[in-house]
Amino acid sequence: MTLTKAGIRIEDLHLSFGETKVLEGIDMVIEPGEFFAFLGPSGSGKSTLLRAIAGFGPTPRGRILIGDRDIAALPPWKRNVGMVFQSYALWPHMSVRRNVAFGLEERRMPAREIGPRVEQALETVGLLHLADRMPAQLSGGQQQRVALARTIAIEPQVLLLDEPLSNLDAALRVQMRRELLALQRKLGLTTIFVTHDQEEANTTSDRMAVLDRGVIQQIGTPQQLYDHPENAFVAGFLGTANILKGAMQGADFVTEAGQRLPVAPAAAPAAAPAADVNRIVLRPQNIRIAASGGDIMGTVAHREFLGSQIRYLVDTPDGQIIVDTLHSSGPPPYDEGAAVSLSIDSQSAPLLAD
Amino acid sequence: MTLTKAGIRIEDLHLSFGETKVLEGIDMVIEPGEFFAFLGPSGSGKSTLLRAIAGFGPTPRGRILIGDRDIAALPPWKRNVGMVFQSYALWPHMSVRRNVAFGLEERRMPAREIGPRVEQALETVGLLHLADRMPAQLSGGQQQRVALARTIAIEPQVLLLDEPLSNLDAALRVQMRRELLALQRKLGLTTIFVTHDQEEANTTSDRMAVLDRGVIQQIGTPQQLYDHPENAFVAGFLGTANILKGAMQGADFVTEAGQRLPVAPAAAPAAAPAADVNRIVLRPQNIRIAASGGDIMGTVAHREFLGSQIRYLVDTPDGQIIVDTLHSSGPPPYDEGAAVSLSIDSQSAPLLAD
Amino acid sequence: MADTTTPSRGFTLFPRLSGAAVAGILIAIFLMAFLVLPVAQVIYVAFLDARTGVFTLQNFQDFFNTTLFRESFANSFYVSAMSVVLATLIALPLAYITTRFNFAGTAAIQALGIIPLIMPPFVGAVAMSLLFGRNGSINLLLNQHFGFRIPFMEGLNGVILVQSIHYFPFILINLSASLRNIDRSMEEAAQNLGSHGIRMFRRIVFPLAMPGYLAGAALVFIKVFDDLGTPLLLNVNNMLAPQAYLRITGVGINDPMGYVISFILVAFSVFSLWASFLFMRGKDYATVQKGGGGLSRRDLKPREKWLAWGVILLILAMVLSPHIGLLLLAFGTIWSFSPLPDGFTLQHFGTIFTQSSQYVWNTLIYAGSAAVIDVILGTAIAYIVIRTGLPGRKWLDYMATAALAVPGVVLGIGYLRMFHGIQLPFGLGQMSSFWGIIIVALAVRRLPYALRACMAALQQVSLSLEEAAESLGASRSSTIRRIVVPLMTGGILAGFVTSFATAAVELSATIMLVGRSSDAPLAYGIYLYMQSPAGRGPGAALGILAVVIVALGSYLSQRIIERERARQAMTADRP
Amino acid sequence: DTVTVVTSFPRDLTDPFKAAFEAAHPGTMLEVVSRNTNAAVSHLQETRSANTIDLMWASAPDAFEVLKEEGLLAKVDVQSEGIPDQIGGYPINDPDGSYYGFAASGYGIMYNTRYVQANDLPVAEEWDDLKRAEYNGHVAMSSPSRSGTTHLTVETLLQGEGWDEGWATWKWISGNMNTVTERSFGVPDAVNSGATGFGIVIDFFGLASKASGFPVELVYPSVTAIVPANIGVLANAPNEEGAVKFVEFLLSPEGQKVLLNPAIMRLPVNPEAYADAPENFPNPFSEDFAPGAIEFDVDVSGARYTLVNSLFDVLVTYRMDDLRAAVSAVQKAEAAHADSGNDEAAALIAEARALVEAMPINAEQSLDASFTGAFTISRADPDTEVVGRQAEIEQEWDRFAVENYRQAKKLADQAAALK
Ligand SMILES: Nc1ncnc2c1ncn2[C@@H]1O[C@H](COP(=O)(O)OP(=O)(O)OP(=O)(O)O)[C@@H](O)[C@H]1O
Ligand SMILES: Nc1ncnc2c1ncn2[C@@H]1O[C@H](COP(=O)(O)OP(=O)(O)OP(=O)(O)O)[C@@H](O)[C@H]1O
Ligand SMILES: [Mg+2]
Ligand SMILES: [Mg+2]
Repeated sequence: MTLTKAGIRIEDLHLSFGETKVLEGIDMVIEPGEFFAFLGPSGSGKSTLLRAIAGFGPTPRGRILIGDRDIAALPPWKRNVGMVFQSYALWPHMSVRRNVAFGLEERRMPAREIGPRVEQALETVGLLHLADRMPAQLSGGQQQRVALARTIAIEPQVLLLDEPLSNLDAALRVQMRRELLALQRKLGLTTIFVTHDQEEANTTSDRMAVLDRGVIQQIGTPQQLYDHPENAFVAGFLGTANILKGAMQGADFVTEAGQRLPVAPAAAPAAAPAADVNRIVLRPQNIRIAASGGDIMGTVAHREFLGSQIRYLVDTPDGQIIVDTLHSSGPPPYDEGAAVSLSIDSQSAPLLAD
Repeated sequence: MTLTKAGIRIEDLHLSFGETKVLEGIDMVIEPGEFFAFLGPSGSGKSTLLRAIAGFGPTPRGRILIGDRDIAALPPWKRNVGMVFQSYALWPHMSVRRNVAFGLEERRMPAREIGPRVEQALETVGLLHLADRMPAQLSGGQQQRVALARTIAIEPQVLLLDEPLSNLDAALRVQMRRELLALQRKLGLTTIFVTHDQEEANTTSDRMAVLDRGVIQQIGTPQQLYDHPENAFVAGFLGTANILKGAMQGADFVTEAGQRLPVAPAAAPAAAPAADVNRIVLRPQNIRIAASGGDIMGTVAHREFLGSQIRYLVDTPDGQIIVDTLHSSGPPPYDEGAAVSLSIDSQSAPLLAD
Repeated sequence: MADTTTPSRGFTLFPRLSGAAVAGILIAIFLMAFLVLPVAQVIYVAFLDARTGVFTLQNFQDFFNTTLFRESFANSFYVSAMSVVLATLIALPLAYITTRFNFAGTAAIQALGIIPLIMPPFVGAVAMSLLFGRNGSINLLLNQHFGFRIPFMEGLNGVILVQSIHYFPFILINLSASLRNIDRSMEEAAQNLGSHGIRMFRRIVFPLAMPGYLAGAALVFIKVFDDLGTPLLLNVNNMLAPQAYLRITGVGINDPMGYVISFILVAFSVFSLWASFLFMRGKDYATVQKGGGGLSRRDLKPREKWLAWGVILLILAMVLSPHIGLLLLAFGTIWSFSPLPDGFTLQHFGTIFTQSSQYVWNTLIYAGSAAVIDVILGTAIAYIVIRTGLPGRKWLDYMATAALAVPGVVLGIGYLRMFHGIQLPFGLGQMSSFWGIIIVALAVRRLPYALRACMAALQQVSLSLEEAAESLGASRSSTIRRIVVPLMTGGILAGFVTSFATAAVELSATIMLVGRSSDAPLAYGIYLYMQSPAGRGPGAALGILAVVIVALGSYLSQRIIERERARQAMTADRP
Repeated sequence: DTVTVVTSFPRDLTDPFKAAFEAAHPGTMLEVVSRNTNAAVSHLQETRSANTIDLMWASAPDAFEVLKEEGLLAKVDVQSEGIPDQIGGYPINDPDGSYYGFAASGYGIMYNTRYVQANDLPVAEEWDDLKRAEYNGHVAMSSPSRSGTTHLTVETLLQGEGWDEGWATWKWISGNMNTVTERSFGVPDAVNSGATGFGIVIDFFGLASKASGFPVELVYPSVTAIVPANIGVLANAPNEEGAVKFVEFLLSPEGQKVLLNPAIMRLPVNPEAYADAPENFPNPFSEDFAPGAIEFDVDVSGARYTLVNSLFDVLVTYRMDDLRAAVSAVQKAEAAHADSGNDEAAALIAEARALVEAMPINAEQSLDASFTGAFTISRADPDTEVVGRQAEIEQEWDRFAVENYRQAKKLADQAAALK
């Protein structure tokens, strides 16, 4: 197998299940060796798009190129794309080891090479000790890891992962994510990753595409998307966001309740004139909460313990604003009902136009 | 159905699959109306324990009481515990609506009451518009929500959820989590929730149990566990933790590299004498990073963008230390390789003894 | 993988065909050559004016104008429908108890459940009438002690009784295979929502096993509709299939109505099949998808255990009674107008022992090879129909299933017409008298059985398991071989067992084709004995031999299914 | 050197002959292929292009007629001595020499002694006895269209009693039947197992059953058909010489003696063979055997062969239930008015009887070539114009039968209801 890095180009892809349109005009270019993520809410078409690349599901309209080759007409097994299924799809009649060896055997790899490769793949997902179990004897997360091992074992040219870590705990997820990244870098695999977890997308992917209802909302690096969302959907989907309505007045953004927030000129979307700007995105961690002395007064409506952070929902004249503060040991400083004052770091807050 | 709140008491529960011991001496009391979480790594026995409560899997040794009734000998359908399966287990031959109506029909509810109840449950999970689809026509996340709706529709005395939100995106997860909590509070359901996501566990559960390899490591409120972990496993599992080795010298903890960290007396585990303390848990967000002026010097080995936070891995004499800082828009201040200085807020850092 | 050139768009003599298309075409050719054409060669006279030989539909008009035929049609339909009902009542409890509970002797019960299919011709009828006939053991005893008789075997109800006892294994086998394929969590979810027992079975388990049930029920329906042996042996003439047979086989008779009826039988069978397709359309019953395994089995409480045994023994006693009769016949001396034979003897077995080893071997070879061909074709057709988009793929299924409606004689005569005079190479002689043609005939006649089982099995395998293999680089053929077929094992074995068991006692087509007595199978031997009064005992003994051989075969297959299932399932589920 | 014979005879018959023949002709093997008569004929018809069989050996004369018509039988020269031309009025050999009779069988009534005893029935000795009401539900026979020998029995009665009376007899007998079997062997099976009391069977079934130990007896009614069982050499026989050898062996005194084997029990066609016969063995050449035997007209029988079969099936076999209902109604009415002297009832009964006995066609029509042609397509004379189609005619008859039986039952019920 020649392991030339191959990019993926998708042009004007449309796909529907009978009457239901699921993908509508997808265009994207994924660079060779890139680690790319599809992010989007449940039912937005992520799995469908991924499956179309792998060659499953209804035949789409449009083009899919891997390298220079239009693969739209190829059967799945000629595409050399490895895929981890959202439903694992382990073969119940084969042991873990035989599940993982399958792809290698199909590639006519000599038996003596298969053994070590399988063990190595199982090692990577931390399941070597369960190699001789049947799938039905594994926990959900273990099954998911076998599905992952099965696919990475074949070191495909393109790796497609459909929520491969959704059933793993944080520590294991972080570890697996690192392993995956290392493997990807080592082999130069072009990888697409479907996830609903933005932290996962942020930490692993070079770039990502945000989908909603079968349409791409924005493509870019995680930080680009976080810092410069092009619309409210992206802003809200990538991390918690307070989106306040208002309008520009000179260099300031004035909220509906009259609060004046100074903003940087770069914050406005490139395409939209200042006059169209009508919303500002405030990230919870960029708002400071204090007993008094801030810009906006409010009362704590609700408090949540998130682990490393404490989240306050504060009722203000501009609506409920979410504020995150770092958690140090001990009881959090403000109780529900406490009067607080918020100071807002709006200098770099993104602005949105419709 | 009489909706008396019912507590759950588990006494010395052992369970094995043939030779494989999966649960070893589980003891716990879950209060009536409590929202309880099982947290633990993949394969730790969470699902197995949950299934044992619901009456599935091999017969365990030990006692399980709901209210005052020992249910260990009852068949599943007499237990009146609702369960959401990790694999959804939707019935492929029934539409979404009929899947949800099933439990109510089994309870011989009059047909005219079933309709509204089903719609309400589907409304709760935001899938009313897909009520007449078949399960095969739904995305993974949508299937998971149907499974949830199916169980909450019957308003069981005890609700068991096996990773019910693992396939949902953050926004939906937060929303579903709130709905679930509201429902739980409204009905006073005793709820057990299996998750590998500690944020989920933190924000929803009243108390939680951390499992590892079939043994309960610690039980307590989320903040108790976060702030006063009883062992390194719990400390590490609940959020990222830097665990530095060392020993107490008077009121200070001295790391192996000689760094002296002042600690509060309450930080040491209640049971262990100060002499046994040998590790300190430093939370990444409680360490401040600056160009200079801190306690510990180091260099940035790696940087990750987490969305609302930026995570630095800093090499120091005491090993690699993870530091989280809040992210505001713009490029992060320290690049990989930069020399930095860390100041540690060790006042409330938990101490561990073996 | 290196030479992945793009397909050239230039001129090609042969269009590029996928493997499935090639297989489809080969199967179509096979069915054409060994089913459609031979049968067409015989029944085309249905469309001819009997005297002038020109094409006409007059015969069909005559058919519909004839009261007797309309009555026969209604009778056949009634008998088929009622047989399905009765067969279901017999098969359901057996399938349910043996697949859902930890039950000692499950494999044995499942194997016993197939025995009714192995009803050797003629002897079975004698045994049945000795037990259930108007002056059979039961009625003699009833009459003696209570002064009344039960007309078990009289009229259409007799046909229904005998047919459902004979064919219920189709439902039992297919339903059991289907039940074993249901993911455990399906049923756990239902129990968790408060459902259990019969209700859960009706609402969750049974619908999920629907592909298997329907496969079996369709087989029973079509088979009973098309069956001529049982009504003829019970001397019921006013049903369609016996009418066709009587009109086709009379010596020197040249009545086109027989062929008209045959044609209508074929058309109606295809129609019924199509109706069952319509019923199944759009229903995705695949539940094996996450790597979870098999239906869970529950232990029975002591009281339930007694109940279950009671039900099972009652059913077994009923369905095995013909074979009990057969056994008495084989060991009995004279049995005439008395509840039991006058005496017992081993002599009949002695008689056959010296002569029958040839028959046994031939039977094993013929029925075994035919069943192997059937499961291969069945799997291939099932795959093509369910998983590919080949145009006209459903017709493979219709064609194969139409074989149910073709009377054995018609096929036999068709083969003689098609293949006689074709000289085979390697000194194998005439094609029509070559023993291989018997295998082909048996395979074609039993293909519907294997096909239905394979279809049901494939319907239950989730597509994502195949997709996973393909994404790992397994080609279609490799996916089929390594993933699809192993996951279908239960269904394939079910198909094998039914095909094998029924082929082992088939007579009507083989009696036309046996060229030498050294090529003859068991059923033929039984036929020979049963032509004379003195042969009744030895005939029954040979019948017993056939039953034992086939039962052993199916017991072994059962064991394999059970072992396979246990291997996949959770280890701790078993005691 | 192998002689291949296709036969419908059971092993019990073929095995002794095979052994005797091979002993008499060392080096010659007899290969026996067993098929029922229908299958054997179809097989020979279909494989005529490359025949592999030397001999056809079976009972039913009609099967040989079919083969002869189609040119499938060879005319060979067979040397035999001491065999008369006729037996019981029926010619033993085909006049054209296409096939030879080698044994004879008579038709008789076979009954199960236990059955008769248990049901307290008298033994029926004549066909007419079987018409009596006491035998209702106790009789079985096979359909003439299924069994050539049964056909001869039916035809014998039609010739002996005349068309209308003959049919009337058959209908009254059939009204007493509990079954009309599809296989001719089904009848002895039913009697042997006690499913039915009386069976109309070819004699060797009864004789062999009795010889095998079953509690059965056979009686010959005074009007009986004596039917030869035949053997014929096939056209293009691969081993014609061997075939002729076997036929000659069969007709030779040694061969004829084999027929007396208790499992075979067929009547030799060579009168001398009876010298060695066991006591009470029926001898068709003796004076007192079947004194009422008629002069059987083979031509009449042949001309309406299929028509008679079809008529029997339509009027009797397929309408068994209707016929039985009508017949038992008449029997009940007659019993009710046995000596009541009620004229009205007598008239109704007579009318009912006439309806049951009515035939859709008369003897003349049964021999009209333009009519019978509808039933015998392959053997029809191309010059005769044929009227109607078989299906059409049968539908007509069916309507006739159903209506008459229904009406007869109604009248009989009315009669029975009268005081
Ligand atoms: N077979 C089908 N028939 C009709 N609609 C379907 C079918 N399969 C999927 N859909 C619909 O297509 C849409 C996209 O589905 P897809 O599985 O791609 O979602 P997804 O983005 O992967 O969601 P998730 O995160 O929940 O897995 C959904 O609204 C789903 O209901
Ligand atoms: N049928 C079985 N036979 C043997 N071992 C089993 C069986 N089922 C589960 N196990 C083992 O039991 C252990 C606990 O499984 P369980 O499903 O409870 O894990 P879990 O905590 O739910 O993990 P996850 O988060 O991955 O779902 C695992 O190590 C698993 O491999
Ligand atoms: Mg998805
Ligand atoms: Mg689990």
